[in-house]
Amino acid sequence: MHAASTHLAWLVLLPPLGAAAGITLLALNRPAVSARLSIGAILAAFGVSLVLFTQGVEGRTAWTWLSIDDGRGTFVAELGLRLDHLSCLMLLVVTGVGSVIHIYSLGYMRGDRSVGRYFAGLSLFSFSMLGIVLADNFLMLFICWELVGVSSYLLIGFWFERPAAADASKKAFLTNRLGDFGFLLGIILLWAAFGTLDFAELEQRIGAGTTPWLPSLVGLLIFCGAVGKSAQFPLHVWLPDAMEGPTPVSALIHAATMVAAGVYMLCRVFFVFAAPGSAAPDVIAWVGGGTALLAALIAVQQNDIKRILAYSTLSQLGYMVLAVGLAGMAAGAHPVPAMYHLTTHACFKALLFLGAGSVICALRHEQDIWRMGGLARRMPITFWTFLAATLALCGIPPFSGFFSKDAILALAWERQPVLLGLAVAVAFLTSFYMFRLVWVAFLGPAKSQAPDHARESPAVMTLPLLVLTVPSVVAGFWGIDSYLIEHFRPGEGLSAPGWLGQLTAPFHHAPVAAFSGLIAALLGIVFAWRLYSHRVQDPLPGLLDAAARPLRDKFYFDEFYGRLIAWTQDTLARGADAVDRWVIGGALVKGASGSIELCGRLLRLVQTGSLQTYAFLFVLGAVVAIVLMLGW
Amino acid sequence: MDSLTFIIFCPLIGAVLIALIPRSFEVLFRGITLGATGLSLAGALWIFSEFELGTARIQYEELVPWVYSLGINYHLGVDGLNVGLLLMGALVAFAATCVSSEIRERQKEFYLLLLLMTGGILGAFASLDLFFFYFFHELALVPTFIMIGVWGRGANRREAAFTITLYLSLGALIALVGLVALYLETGAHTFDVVAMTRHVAAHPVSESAQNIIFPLLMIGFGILVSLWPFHTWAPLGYGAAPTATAMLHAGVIKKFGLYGLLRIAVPLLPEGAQRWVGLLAVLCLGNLVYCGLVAMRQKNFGLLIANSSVAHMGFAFLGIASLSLIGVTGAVVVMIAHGLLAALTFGLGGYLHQRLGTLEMAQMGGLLRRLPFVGGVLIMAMLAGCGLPGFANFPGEILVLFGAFIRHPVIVSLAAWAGLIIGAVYALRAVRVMLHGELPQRRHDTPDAANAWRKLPYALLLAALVVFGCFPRLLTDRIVASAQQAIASVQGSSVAEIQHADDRLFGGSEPTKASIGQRGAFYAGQEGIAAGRSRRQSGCSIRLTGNAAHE
Amino acid sequence: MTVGLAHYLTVSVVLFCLGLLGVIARRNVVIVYMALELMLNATNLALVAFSRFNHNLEGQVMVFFIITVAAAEVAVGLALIVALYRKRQTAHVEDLASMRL
Amino acid sequence: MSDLTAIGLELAVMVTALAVLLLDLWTPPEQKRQLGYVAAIAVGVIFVASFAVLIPEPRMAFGGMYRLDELSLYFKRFFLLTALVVLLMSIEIADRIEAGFPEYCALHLFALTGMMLAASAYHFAMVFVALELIAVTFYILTSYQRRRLASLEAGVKYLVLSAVASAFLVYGIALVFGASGTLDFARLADRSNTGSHRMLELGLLLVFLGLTFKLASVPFQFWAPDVYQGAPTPTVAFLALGSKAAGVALLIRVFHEAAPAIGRGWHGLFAGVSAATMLYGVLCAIPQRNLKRLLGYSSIANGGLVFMGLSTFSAPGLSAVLYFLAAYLFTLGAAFFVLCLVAPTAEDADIPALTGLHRRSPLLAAALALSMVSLAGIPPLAGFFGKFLLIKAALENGPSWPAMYALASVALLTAVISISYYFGVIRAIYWPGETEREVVRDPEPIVLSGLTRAVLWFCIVGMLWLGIAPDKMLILAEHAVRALAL
Repeated sequence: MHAASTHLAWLVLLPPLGAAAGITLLALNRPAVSARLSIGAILAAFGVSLVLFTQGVEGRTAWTWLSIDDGRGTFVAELGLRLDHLSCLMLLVVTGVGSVIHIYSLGYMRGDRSVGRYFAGLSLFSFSMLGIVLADNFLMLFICWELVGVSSYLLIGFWFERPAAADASKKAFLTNRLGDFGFLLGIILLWAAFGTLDFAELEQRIGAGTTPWLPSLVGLLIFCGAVGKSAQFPLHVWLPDAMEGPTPVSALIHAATMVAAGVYMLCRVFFVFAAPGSAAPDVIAWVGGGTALLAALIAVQQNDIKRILAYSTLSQLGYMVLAVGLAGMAAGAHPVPAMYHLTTHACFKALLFLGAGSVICALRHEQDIWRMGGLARRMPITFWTFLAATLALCGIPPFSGFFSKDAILALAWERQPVLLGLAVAVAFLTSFYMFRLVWVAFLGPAKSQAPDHARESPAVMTLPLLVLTVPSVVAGFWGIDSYLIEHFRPGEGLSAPGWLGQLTAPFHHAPVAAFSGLIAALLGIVFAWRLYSHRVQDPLPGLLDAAARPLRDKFYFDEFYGRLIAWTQDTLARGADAVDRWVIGGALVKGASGSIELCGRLLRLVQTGSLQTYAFLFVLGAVVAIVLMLGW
Repeated sequence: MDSLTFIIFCPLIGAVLIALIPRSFEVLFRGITLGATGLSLAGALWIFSEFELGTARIQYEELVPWVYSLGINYHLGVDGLNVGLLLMGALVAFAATCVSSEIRERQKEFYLLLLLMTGGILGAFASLDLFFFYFFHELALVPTFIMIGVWGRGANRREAAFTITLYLSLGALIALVGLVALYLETGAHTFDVVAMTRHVAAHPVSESAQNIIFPLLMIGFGILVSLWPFHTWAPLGYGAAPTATAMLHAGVIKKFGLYGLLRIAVPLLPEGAQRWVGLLAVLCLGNLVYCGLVAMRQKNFGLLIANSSVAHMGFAFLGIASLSLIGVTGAVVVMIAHGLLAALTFGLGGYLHQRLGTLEMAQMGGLLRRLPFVGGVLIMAMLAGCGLPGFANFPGEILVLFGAFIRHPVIVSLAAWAGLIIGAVYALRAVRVMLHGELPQRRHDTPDAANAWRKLPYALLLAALVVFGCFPRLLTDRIVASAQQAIASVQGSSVAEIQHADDRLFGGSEPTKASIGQRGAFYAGQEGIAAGRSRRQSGCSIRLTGNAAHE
Repeated sequence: MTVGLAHYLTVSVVLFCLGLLGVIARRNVVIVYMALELMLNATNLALVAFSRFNHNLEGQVMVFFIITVAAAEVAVGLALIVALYRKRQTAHVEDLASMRL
Repeated sequence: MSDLTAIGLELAVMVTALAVLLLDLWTPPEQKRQLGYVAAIAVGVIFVASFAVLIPEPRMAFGGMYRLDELSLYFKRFFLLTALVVLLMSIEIADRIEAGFPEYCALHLFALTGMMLAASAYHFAMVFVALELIAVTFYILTSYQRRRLASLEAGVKYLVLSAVASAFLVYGIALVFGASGTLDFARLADRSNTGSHRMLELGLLLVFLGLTFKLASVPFQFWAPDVYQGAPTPTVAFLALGSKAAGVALLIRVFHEAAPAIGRGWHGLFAGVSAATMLYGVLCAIPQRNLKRLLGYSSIANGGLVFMGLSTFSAPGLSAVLYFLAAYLFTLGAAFFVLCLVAPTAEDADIPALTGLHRRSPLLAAALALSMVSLAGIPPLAGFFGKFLLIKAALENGPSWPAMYALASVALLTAVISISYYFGVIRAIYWPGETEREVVRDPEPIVLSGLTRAVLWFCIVGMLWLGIAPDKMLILAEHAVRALAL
C-alpha cells in the first residue's frame, strides 16, 4: 500500500534494541535512566505499531544480513520485515502488553539494585520478540527465536543468587535448545530442498508439490521449535520453573508473548503444515490437546499462585497448538482460532500474572495460596481485575476468552470429536483450578498472618491492571477473527455483525461445541465453589487419595527427565571423559611415549662402557652387513 | 616497508629491541610490546578496511625471491581467506599483551617470546609461500614451550609443555612432509602457492599422489588444530599455559592448520579432498560431540574452555569438509570468530585465576555479584560459544551447517545437536556454578576489572565478536570470492557428487527433480565454461551427463 | 704344491681374525695393542701378496705407510697405558668402564 | 712446485702448527695462552685466504693422489672454520689444560691438516694417511687431560676402537687393491665400472665399515658417548664436527667417485645404516641426563641423517648433506662453546645443573637454547633448513625407490622424539627449578670476555643466517656438489 512506509517497521524494531544496547553500555547502574530508556522505547514501538495497524500498511522491507551465491541456490539471509495482518496484530499485542508490563515493572522492581540489568533484559526481549513477529524468513525467525530464548534466560535468572532461579534459567534455556535443534534441522532441510528460506517463496514452492515424506518431516521438525518455545509436552517442564523470575517477566515472557511465539510461528508458516498429505497436523493436534489436559490436571493440585498460572498458560498454549493442528488437518483451512486465542490469552493471562504480582508484592513475596485468603477486601482493584481475567480464561461469555476458546472448540467439533471431548474436559478443569485459586486466595478466610498487612498496590501497578482489563473483557467484540481471516483469505472476513450478533454467533455456528464448553466451565466453577469456598486446607488429596499425588508431583516428569539425562547424556559424557583420560590420553599417547622411552632405556643397556663389548658388537654388525650385502 | 611486512615485522623488531634493552629497564618491555602489537593491529585494521571486495585477487602482494634453486619466495599477500585472520590475529595479540600485566617476573623474556609468537603467526597467515608459511608457524613452538614452563600454572605444566611441543612438532612435521611431497609432485619447482596453483590448474597432480598427500596434510594440519583423536594436547596445554599464551595459541595459532587446509590442501589436491573429506567429516564429529561431552565432565574451568575450544574446531573442519562455497566461507568465519572467542574466554579464565588463585569451579559461585563486568562478559562469551545470534560464531556455524548439509546430512544433524545442546549444557553449567548461586564468604573481596585499561582487552574482543556477529558481511563479502577460488577446482567434480547426494535425499518426486534439474543445468553451464581448462574436469562433466542419462 | 695367492690370503685372514679375537677377548690393554698390531700386519701380508701377484708395487708402498702409522699408534698407546697405570695401577680393560649408559 | 701450490692451504696450516710448537719454546708459561690466539688468527687468515683460491676446473696433484676441486674446497673451509671455533674454545679452557697448551693447539692444527687432506684424497694411500693423521692426533687429544681418569679412559677406548676401524679400513683397501690392482680413485672408477667383482665389493664394504667409525654410525657408533663424555670439550667439538665431516668427505669420494656403480647399488646399505643410526641415537638419548653424553647420542643421530642424504646418491641429497654440515657447525659450535664455559668437568655437564643458567648469563643461555632448537630442527634456525633439505631430498628419491619414504618417516619420527630431549635442555635452562637442589643453587653470574661474546654471537648469527637466508650457502653447497659430475 505505502511502499515507503513499510520502512516504518524498522522503527518498531530499533528502539528496544537501542534501549538494550544503551542501558548495557551506559546506564547499567542508573535505575531511573534505564527505566526511562526502556519504557520510552517500548512506548515508541507501540506508537509506531499503532500507526502501522491503523494505516493498514502491508509489504516488506529487508536488509541483507548475509548473502552467498554458490550457484546451488543462493544462500540469502535477510533481516526482512513483513507487514501484514498477522504481524500487525501481533505487533500490537506485543508492544501493547509489553508497554503495560514495562510500566508495571517500575513499581514491582522498585528498590532492586539491578534495575538497569532488568530493563536491559526486558528491552532485549522486546526487540527479539518483535523480530519474531516481523520476520519474513526462517533465518531471521531463528535468530530472534534464539534471542528471545537468551533474554528469557537472563530474566529468569535475574535473581541469580537464588539457586532455584539460577537452575530454572538454565533449565529453560536448555529445554528450549532441544526444541531449537529440531527447528534448525527443519530449516536446513527446507533450504536444502527448496533453495530459499523466504516465507513467500517457500509457500509457492511447497504449494507446487514435493516428495511426499518431505512436508511431514519438515513440519514435525519445525514443530519441534514450537514445542520448545511454547512449552508443549514433552518439553513443557521448563515453564513452571521459569516462574522463579520476577513476576512481570513471567507475565510478559512466560505468559503473554514469548511462549506464544511458538504458536505464532506455527501460524506464520502454516503453509508448511497445510501441504497435502502431511502427517504433521495430527501430531500437532494431539500434542497440543495432550499438553492442555496434562497441564490442567497438574494445575489442580498446585499451591504456588504463579505455578498455577504457569500450568494454566501451558494448558492454554496446548489449546492454541491443538487449534493449529486441527486447522492443518483439512485442506484449505486457516489457523485463525489459534491466533485469536493467542491474542485474547495474551491480555488476560498477562493481567492474571500482574494481579498475582500485585498480591505477591503486597504479601512480601508470599506465593503459597494456602497462606493467603480474604484478599478481595484488602485489594479490591487487584481482585476485580483478577476476577475479570479469570472469567475470560474460563471462557464465560461475554468475556474475550469465550469467543476465542469457542472458535477452537468449534474447529474441533468440525474435525475430530475426540479432541473436542478433550478440550471440553480441559475447559472444565480450567475453571475448576482458577476458581479454586480465586476462592482460596481472595475470597476464603485468611489462612495465615500474611494477608493481615496486605494493602492495595500503588497506582503504577494497579493502573496497568485496569488497562489490561479492558481488552480482556471486550476483545471478543473487536472482530479480531475477521481481521485475521482477511490475512489468510483476503475478502472473506469483512462481515461484522452487531454486538449481540457477535455474542450469539457461536451458538448458531456450532451449538454443540459452544454449549458443551460453556457448561463445562460453569460446572468447574460450581465444583470449585463447593470444594473450596471455606476451606483452610486442600480437601482434594483426601478425596482423591493416591490419585492426587501424581498431580501434585507433576506426573514425575522432572524426576523422569533427571534420570533420563543421567542415564544417557551423563553416561555418555562420563564415558567420553574416561576414554579421553584413559584410552586416548593415557593408553595411546602416554603409551606411545612411554614405550618409546622404554625402548631407549633398554637399548642403551648396550652401552656397557666396555670397549671390548663395543668391538664385539661392531664385529657382529660388520658380519651382518657382509652377510646381507654379499650373501656369504 | 610494505604494509604486510610492516605488520609482521613490528612484533619481530619489537622482540629484537627487547632483547637488546638491559633487564633493568623493566618498564619499557610492556610498553614496547603494546606499541608493537598496537601498530600491527592498526596495520591489519587498515588493510582490512582498504581491502577491495568482490575479487579473489591477491592484494598487498609482496614478492622477493629468496632461495632461487628451490623456488622459495618471500611472498606475502592477502585475499579473502586470510585478511580476516590477520586482523583477528593482530587483535588477539594486542589483547594478550594487555592482559599480561599479571606477569610480574622475568618480563623481558616473556614479552620477547610473546612478540616472537605474534610475529610468527601473523607471518604464517600472510605468507603465500609454503616454506615461509611453515617457517613462520614454527616460530611459535619454542616460545610456547618456554612460556608454559616458566609462567604456566598447575602441577602438571611440565608434562603439558612437553606434550604440546611434541604433539605440535609431530603435526608440523607430518604436514611438512606433505608440503614437500606436494612441491615435488606438482613439478612446478616452486614453493610459491600462487605459482603452484597456477601450475596445478594446467597440470593437475596425479590422482594417486593426491590420495596420499591429502591425508598427510589432513592429519598433519589436523594435529595442529586438535582434530579428534589427536586433540589431547590442547586441553592439557591450554590448562597449563599462562593467559597470554593460551589466548594466542588457542585463538590464533591453532587456526593455522585450518588455514593450511583451505589455502593449500583443498585447492591443490581437489581429488584427494573429494576422497578424504568423508573421513574428515566423521572425525570432526569426534571434536564436536565427543569433546563436547568431555567438556561437560570438567570440573576445572580452564579445562572446560580448553575442551570447548577443541570442540568448536569441529565446525571449521565440517565447513572445510563440505567443499561447498557456503560451508567453506562459514569455516573461515568460524575460524575468526572462534579466535576471538577463545582469546576472550582464556583471557577471562586468566583473570579469574589471577584473582581467585584457582579455576576449580567448585570453589566459585555467585561471582557475578562481585564481578559485574568480568562476569557479564563471561556470560556473553559462554553464550557466544553456544552459538547465540549476535556473536560472530553464529553466522559461521549457520553457514557451515547449511553448507555441509547436502554432502553430510547425518553428520550435520549430529553437529547441530552438539552445537545447540551439548555446547549449551557445559556453557550454562559453567555460568551456573561460577557466576550464579550464592557467593561464598571468602570470595567477598574479589575485585572486578577496575579501570578502563583492565577492561580494554575483554571489551575489544567482545566488541569484535559482536560487530562481526551483527554484520557478518564485513567478513563474508571479503571471503566469498577467495573461497570460491579455493574450491573452484573441487567444485568441478563435486557437482556430480552433490547431484547424487541430492537425489539420495530428495529423489523420487518430479517437481523436486525438476528444480534440481534446473540447478544441474546451471552447473552444466558452469562446467562448459570450465571444460576447456582441464581433462579432469571434462571427465567430470561426462560423469554428470552419465548420471543424467541414468535418470 | 705351490704356494699361491689363496694361501697368503688365508693366512692373512686367519691373522686378522686372531687379532680381532684378541682385541675382543684379552683383558690386558698391552695385549690388546699387540692384537691390533696383528690385524695391521695381516693387512700388510695381504697387501704384499697382492702386490706380488698383481705385479704392482703400489701395495708395497702402502705397507710402508701402514708400518709407520702402526708405530705411531703404538707409541701413543703405550704412553697412554703408562699414564693410566700411574693413575689407577692397572692396565686391565675391564677397569675402563666408568663411563657407560 | 705446482703440487705444492695445490696443497698451499694444508701447508699453511702445517706451518702454523710447527710455528706454534716452536714459539712455545720461547714463550713464558703465563703467556702460553697467547699462542692460542696466534693459532686462531692464523687459521682465520687461512680461512679467509681460502676464498681467494679459484679453481676453474679440478686440479690433480702428486700423481693423482690429491684432487683440488670445489667439493674439497668446501670441506676445507668447513674444517678451517671448525678449527677456528675449536681453537677459540680451547683458549677458554687454557688453564684447565694441564700439559702444554700450545701443543694442544698444535695437535688440533695437525688434525686439521689431516682433515683437509682427507677432503682432497684421491688415492687410498692418501685416504689412509689422512685418516691416521686425524686419528693419532685425536688419541692424544682425547686423553689430553691426563690427570682426569675419564679423559684417559676415553683416550684408550678411542684408540683401540679407532684402531680396529682402521684395521678394517686398511684390510678393505688391501682387498680393493687385490681385486682391482690399483689404489687410485680415477683408475678404480674405470675398472670397477667394467663389472662387479666380489672381492672388490668386500673390500669396499670393509672400507665402508671403517668409515662408519668416523661418522659414529651403526655398526660403529658405541664409542661416541663415552669419548664425548671423557674428552676435553674443544676436542669433542672437533671430533663431532671435523672428524665426522672428514668421514663424510671420504664416503662421498669413495662411493660417489671411486666406485659409483657399486655405491649406487648399495643405497640400501646406506639407507639401512641411516635408519638404524638415527633410531639408535635418538632412543638412547631419551633417558640421558648428561649433556655431553647427550650430545654424543645426538651426534650419532645426526650421523644417521647425513647417511640419509648420502643414500640418495643425487645432487640435491649431497648438497643437503653439505648444507646440513654447515648448519651443524654453527649449532654445535655454540653448544660446545657454552659447555666449555659452564661445565669445566664432565660431571658438571649434568642437565639439571644448568638450572638458572639464564640468570647467570643470558647470552650463554640463549646460545645454548638456540643451538638445541637448531638441533631439534625448528625454524628459524640452521638445523631446520638442513633437515628440511635432507627430507626433501629423500622424498625426491621416493618415486624411484619407495624405501626412501620409509627412511624419511624414520627421520620424521626421530626428529619428533629428539625434540623431547633437546627441549629438556631448554627446560633446564629457562624453567624455574623443581627440586630443592636446583632451586637453592646460587646464581653466580658468569662473566664473559668480549671475544667470547663475539664468538657466541658469531655462532648465533650463523645459525640464524643459515636458517633464514639459506640462499648463499645453498649455492655454495650445490656448486661443490657439481664438482662430482653425478
